[in-house]
Amino acid sequence: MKEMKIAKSELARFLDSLISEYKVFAPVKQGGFIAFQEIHSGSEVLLDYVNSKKPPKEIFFPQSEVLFNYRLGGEGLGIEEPTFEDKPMVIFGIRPCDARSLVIFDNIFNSQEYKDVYYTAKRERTLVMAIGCNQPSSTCFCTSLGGGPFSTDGSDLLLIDIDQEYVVQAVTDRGKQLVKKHSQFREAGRRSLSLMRKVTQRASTLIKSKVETGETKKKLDGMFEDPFWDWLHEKCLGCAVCTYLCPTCHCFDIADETLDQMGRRVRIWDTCSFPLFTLEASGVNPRPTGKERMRQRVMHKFKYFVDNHNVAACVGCGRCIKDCPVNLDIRTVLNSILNR
Amino acid sequence: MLNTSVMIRDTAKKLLDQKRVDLIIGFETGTLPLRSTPCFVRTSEEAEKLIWNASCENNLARYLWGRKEKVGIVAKGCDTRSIISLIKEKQVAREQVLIIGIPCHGMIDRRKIEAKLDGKEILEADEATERVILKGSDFTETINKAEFLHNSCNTCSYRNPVIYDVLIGDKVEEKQGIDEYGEVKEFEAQPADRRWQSFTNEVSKCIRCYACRNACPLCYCQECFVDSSQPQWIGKTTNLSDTSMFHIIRAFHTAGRCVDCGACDRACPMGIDIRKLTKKIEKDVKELFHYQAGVNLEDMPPLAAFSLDDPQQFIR
Amino acid sequence: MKNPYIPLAMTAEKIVIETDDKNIKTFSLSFLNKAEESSFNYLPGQFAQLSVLGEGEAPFGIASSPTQPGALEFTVNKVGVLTTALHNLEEGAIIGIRGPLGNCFPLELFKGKNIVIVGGGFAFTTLRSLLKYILYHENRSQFSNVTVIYGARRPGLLLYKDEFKQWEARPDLGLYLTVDQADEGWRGKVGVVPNVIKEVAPSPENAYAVVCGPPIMIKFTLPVLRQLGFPPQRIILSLEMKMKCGIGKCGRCNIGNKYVCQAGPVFTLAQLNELSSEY
Amino acid sequence: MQEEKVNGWEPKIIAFLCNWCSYAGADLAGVSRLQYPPNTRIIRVPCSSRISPLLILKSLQRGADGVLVSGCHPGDCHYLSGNYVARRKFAILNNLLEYLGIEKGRVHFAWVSAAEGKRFAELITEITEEVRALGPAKELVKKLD
Repeated sequence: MKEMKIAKSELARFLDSLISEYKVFAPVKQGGFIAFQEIHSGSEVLLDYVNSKKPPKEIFFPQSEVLFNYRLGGEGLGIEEPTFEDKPMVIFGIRPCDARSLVIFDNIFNSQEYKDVYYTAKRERTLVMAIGCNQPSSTCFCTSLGGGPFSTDGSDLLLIDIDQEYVVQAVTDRGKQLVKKHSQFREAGRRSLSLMRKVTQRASTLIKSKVETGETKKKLDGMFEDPFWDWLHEKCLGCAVCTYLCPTCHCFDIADETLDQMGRRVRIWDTCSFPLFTLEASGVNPRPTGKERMRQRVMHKFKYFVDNHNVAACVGCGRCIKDCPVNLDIRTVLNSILNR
Repeated sequence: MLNTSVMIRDTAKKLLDQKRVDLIIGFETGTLPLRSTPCFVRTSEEAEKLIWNASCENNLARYLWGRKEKVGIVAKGCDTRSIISLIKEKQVAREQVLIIGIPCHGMIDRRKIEAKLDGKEILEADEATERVILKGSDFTETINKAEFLHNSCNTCSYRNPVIYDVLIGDKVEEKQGIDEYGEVKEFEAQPADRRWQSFTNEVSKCIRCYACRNACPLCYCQECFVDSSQPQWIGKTTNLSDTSMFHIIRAFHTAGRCVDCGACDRACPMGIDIRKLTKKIEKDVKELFHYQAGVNLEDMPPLAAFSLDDPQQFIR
Repeated sequence: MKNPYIPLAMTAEKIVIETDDKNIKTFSLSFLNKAEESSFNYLPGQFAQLSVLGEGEAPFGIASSPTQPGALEFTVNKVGVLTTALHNLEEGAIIGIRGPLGNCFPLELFKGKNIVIVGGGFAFTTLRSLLKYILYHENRSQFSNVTVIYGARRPGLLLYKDEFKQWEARPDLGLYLTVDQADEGWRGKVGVVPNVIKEVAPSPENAYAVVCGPPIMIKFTLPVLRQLGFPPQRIILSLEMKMKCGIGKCGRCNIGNKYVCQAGPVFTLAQLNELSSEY
Repeated sequence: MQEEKVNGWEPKIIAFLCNWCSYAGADLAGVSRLQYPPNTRIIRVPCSSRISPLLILKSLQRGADGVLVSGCHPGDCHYLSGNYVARRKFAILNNLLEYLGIEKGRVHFAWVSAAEGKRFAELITEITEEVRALGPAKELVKKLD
């Protein structure tokens, strides 16, 4: 398919036509932050933004999600099997790093043996329309982890902002079909394409933050017992900011909530930062201190996940760097690992 | 600033070399503009990295409990007040800490600056005594520090360390005539349903990351009520009732102990106005029991004491 | 697409108190919907997630053997929220189950081999499953000599007392029961499990050792087995970790890059030696 | 609210009573055959100082329309100073709840002695009517949405 384009002036109309058919999520301003929310009109979308506070993972993997409802006191378990919506969804305006994180998520939730139907039911019916990053932030280090400001991993369509219009790259068949179907897309002329090349080249040079990660996994292979971990966690507060705001962190807890006879089993984001995460009922905790918990976080992202899925569980979005209350910067951690 | 940094380093080196402390907890340069980061220094060589500036915002008293070694701690006025609370509550022994007190001009609130810049990113910040020069990819702007301090710094009347073993530099003049509880009074004046609405609006942002709790120097409970499973006091989801209960109880647990250092507020990634609660409690403790936390080592903590004529109009 | 988070309903047909402190009970469960029984094909060493709705869910090793169809058995020690909820149930109660989960003991490798089963305290549950499986008349000939060394702090804390009485009578089983502290009627050995292993000194020749027990017992048992000549590849352990999903997604039960709920709970010592020591 | 009243809504009130005074006061009300509305569920506790704010909030969360905490009069505490310590705690909590906008009249505190059976009955009557006037609790009530 040829490169296509859409004029910015037509975008709202395009989104409006999408809304009639899809549930559309897009960046909007909410409570002082950028958030991915369902929109009901194309004009709600915010286009001038760096990235959302919380990663869009919550569209597929919400912080609290009902696994099933139940009623106590009746016949059997009283479980009401969940049903899944089938209205197709679009995420518009997701950043390429976050689109990539979905591919990483698939390794866990869409694995061969056990498909996580709650995740896959949403993921499979969602079309991902990313917008490339003309103005990456100083904390963006996507290029160090195999991504980039215009990476197409995980996207069905990638939009590149060339001022008055977006050049549209259709990455998947699904993306191509959508482009064909909507009249707002036109073939991109030579001028648009040359502008696009300028933009992408410029933005790639804007990613100044780089971490060598090629050797990280190899280093970590031999570092489990390294005294490095004895001090690394010292300033860590043990809160969940880095993991909850991480687009690739996927750990969860499961709990029952009952009011009177009605109840539900929910899954809730959980984090390796909390002692409770691995505390057994007997009182034994295999990760009793900040040291083991910090080691788990780093190892999981940059070694175990690579062992198991051949990709690091980090896309370099920089959220954990921006919001850590004590400025424990993962880039510093990665650099220190390489210097061991 | 530079001068203060040098004095902190010299003091730290001396203390470590003379083996008067095993560890110095202070700040080093962070990885982002306007961002210093806590650091732990055990040798005089490492002491070289210690710094001081207007982004040393973390309350380092948070790192004191549970330690065995003798600790030197770099402490602002509010930090020393937290240390007093910890000493009173027997979480730290006075002899175990060597307080390197720093008179403080207030810490810069990055979020206020970011709001002013309306999304433009700061790439570099040059801090002078009263101003900061901010540089971005396409702008340079000079701001007055005093206009961008944390709210807790704006209402602070303990800018000088309350207790210390070493004082770095000269004491600063305490602010006069500040309306310490202005925000609380403003909130009190609203109708009840508006107050509830605005409280729940705030806590609905909560992602239960517990950064507020974990940043607080006084949240040292072995088992926090949110983590208890028998009984399970509150649910684990972001259900509004549960998050409300979490914030009410956490704030209540700071009664008579909170020194309004603002650590909880700064730690919150979602910008929840946590001080709205803690400041109210602090005000009530002062008005009802004439107590201020962390201003001396002698007064009994108010909830561990009573007076026969404590107010009881609310009791039938 | 099957939803792996939905438990099936089982009825607690029988609940037996195992120990004199009443802290351990064995639950015999049967599927409420008999048609579901055939979907639950398990082997010794596997576990399942049991639910008491409203209280939660937790993993338990299956204590029964697939050679006795009908009831699934779980032996539960009362320690936390869910186990307390289970203990509070009466016969006839409905319990949710998800499973079978995890791997099983390497039964194929065991064929034709001598099997040494070492258990301590309340961790005899999946060992019982294994033992019953081996002793089953159609299976017994596939395995060579079987030795069982099982200990508890005192006689009242031994599990499956009636069954052990029957097994004691079997000529094709070397059974050694031991307690740390004997009482009047005690006829077995006295002493901790590692010492009894030394005394019994099972031959490592053509043999596998299967060990389940409290961490302290494991710690002292492994060197004894190694000394006797059991290579790490022939020492089998079953691990316990906190689990939630049981299907390798919730992220908490890993040891290094292996999830105990999927790659385990059964590991050889050789495998564990290659993993980090975080368990 | 109106609708629920039509449907026969009755307020549910949880009363935490100290074992030594207030519970005995309630007992006396009963023994004396004093009539008071049956909307209150009594939970006996050793002392008013046993009442953690968690218990009060948890009651509201789980659907109590009102909560009463009652202990011995000042000076009468079985443990000498339990109620004095509790009084400070309750003062802070009471102010905080009101500050956050939880309706006045949901959470009540009282001193009731063992001899005040009549007062207990009157107190419960008053509180029941106050809570009834407020209607079903709204704030803090946990719903599975």
